[in-house]
Amino acid sequence: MPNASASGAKLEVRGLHLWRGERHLLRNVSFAVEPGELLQVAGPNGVGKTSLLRCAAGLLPVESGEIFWRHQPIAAQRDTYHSELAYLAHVNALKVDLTARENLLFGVGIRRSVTSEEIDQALARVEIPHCRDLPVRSLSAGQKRRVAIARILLTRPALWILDEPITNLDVGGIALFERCMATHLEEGGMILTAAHQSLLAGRSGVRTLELH
Amino acid sequence: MNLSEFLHMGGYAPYVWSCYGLTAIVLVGMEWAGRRQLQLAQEKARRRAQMGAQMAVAENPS
Amino acid sequence: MWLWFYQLASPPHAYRLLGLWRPWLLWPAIALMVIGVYGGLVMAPADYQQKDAFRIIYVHVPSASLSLMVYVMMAVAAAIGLIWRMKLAHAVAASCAPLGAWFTVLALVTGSIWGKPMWGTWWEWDPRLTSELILLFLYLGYMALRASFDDIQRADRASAILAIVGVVNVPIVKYSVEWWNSLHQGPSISVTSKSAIAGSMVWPLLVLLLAFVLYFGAILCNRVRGEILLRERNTAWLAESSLKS
Amino acid sequence: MQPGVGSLMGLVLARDLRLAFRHWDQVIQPLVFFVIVTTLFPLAISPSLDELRGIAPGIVWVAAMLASLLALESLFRPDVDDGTMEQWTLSGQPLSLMLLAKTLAHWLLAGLPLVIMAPLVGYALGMPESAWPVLVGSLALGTGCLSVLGGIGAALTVSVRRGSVLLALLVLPLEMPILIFGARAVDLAMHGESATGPLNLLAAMLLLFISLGPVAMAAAMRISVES
Repeated sequence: MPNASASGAKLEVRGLHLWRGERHLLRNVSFAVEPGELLQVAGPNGVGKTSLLRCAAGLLPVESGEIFWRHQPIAAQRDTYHSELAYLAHVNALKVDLTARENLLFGVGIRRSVTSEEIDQALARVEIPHCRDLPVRSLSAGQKRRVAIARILLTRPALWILDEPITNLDVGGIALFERCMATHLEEGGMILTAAHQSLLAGRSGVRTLELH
Repeated sequence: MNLSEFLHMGGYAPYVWSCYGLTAIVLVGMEWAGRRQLQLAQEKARRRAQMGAQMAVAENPS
Repeated sequence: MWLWFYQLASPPHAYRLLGLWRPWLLWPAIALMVIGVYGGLVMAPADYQQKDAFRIIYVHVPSASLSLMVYVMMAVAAAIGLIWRMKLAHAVAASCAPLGAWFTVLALVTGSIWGKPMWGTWWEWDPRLTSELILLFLYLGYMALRASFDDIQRADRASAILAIVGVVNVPIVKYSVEWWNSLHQGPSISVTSKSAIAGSMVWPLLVLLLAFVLYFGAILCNRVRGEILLRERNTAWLAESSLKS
Repeated sequence: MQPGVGSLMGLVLARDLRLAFRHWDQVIQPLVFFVIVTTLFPLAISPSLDELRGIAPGIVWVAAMLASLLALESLFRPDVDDGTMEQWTLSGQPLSLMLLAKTLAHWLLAGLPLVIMAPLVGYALGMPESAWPVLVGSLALGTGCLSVLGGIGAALTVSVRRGSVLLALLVLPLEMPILIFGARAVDLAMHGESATGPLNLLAAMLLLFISLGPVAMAAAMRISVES
């Protein structure tokens, strides 16, 4: 149960500007994500969706503008902010030489102690229990994406920042992931995502931010 | 201390004058390079400012 | 004091200030240089051992001291830039590197030219020359790392870390080279045993050292102004500010 | 309930050792490189042990430095390329300690084998057995320093194209004092003199680098992981 509903968990970005070389990539971007809300960043390729997400996650330093978590700038509380956040990038961040179980054991273990049963449950929930002891190298792209999603489920963070989360997922995978996102929102979690297809369309608390 | 003795430097003329000559060259070179680098930066900055101005006009021509 | 510190951080203000200070550094530096060179070449008596060859000290020692001073200044500016996120400090660190490298090259070449009459060879693994050579490698490494990043902000922060790690290692390098050299042939006669120099020999050295520092300051003003412009997004203020160098 | 510092570093160490044992061939490459480099010198200089004996410490130490430099390539690059390092920087855990544990694992795999192999190589270069303890001691401390200093360089250059040449340019000048003290210690031991001086200095430098190095490594890694 993510402790998002605790004291005013909220992600807020105000007046974010970012340049890439000479190009003024992000111009005065502002938004807020409250518990139970999903904000989808939309826009053509190269408009800066990934950069916006990386700034929100505190990976990319911001030249001007502020980012607040629980009403405090993230720069002042980087580690506590990161411990309540999970970031899913284009790459799955898995070691291909380790098995799915080992990847989850080490990947989640550095953030919170996790037992083998929890790993099995998570793998079952993303419908790839049979991949438990297979080296990730032998898994398909969709299966690797599911292991990455299992890692997010296991760390149980309050805020999910997902960059193109459903790439390589088949129809069943997309439906499954939308169910996971829905339960996360119901439990008071927050999601900031960048994707081309609209996710959880029509659900309450789902908003879109158009970048141009 | 006439000129030729001075230039002779007690027999070490080549060493002394090559050092002083080299130092002069490097010091003047530093000044010239610094000045040129500033001019290049100024031109680049001015061009960027004009480009910015044009884009601003293009975006809200009111 | 803090107002001044923050005022300096605003680029147009810093840009203008550096432009104003520059003449006050450049002309005194040139005047002192003329006096120092005259003192060193004409007024100072010849050294009883090295005769006139010792006059090379008046250019070798200032550039050697500058090469080290500039590296330390670069590391301090880098640390300030990293800790307080001040672009101006990173601009100063970026401007210091090439100047410091040139002073190191100057110290190395004048040192080895000086070695020929004194030691009979162009290159001698003398502790001072060896640590000067390693210092040059540190400068080249710093500039190479800075050049390998496209984004200026990342280049600033990455090279700042290297400058800080480097400055921590400079005393270690100096001590280990001294220790390494002293084992082989005993403590060699120091090239500039200050105590042995008569008064009239010392003042030109101090004058030239000050001249070099001021001259370095003058060139630094120009380079930092250039670096400020490279880091500034909106340089509209550049148009109306008077563009005299 | 976040894992404590000890279990965090233990996890990182266990992961890296497990990964390494799955690729045993890659682990012994620095060791093979070390032996090959030391065999170059007799071919280049002369087969007679008397001539080689004089420069044996230098040969072993330069070869160890180059081998550790070569091994640095595999320290951070795989993790940065597959995105694992990005997850570490976002874990909310002290990155400097995780990178220190990773450097320790790297030392166990690339540094320790050199230390164990060194007496054999020294013997082949005419080094007397009496110098072996100091050789092993100085290399143990020295390769530790080389790993940490090299780790800082690797963290700075991991995201740079053609970073490996730059890495050598950054790291070798900083490692020269280690070479001076290390080779000197073995040289003194070969002449029967006590080498405690340089060995203590090497130990002091190791402590300095282990305490300050990881902070610089973490700061450098956060910059490299940005883009």
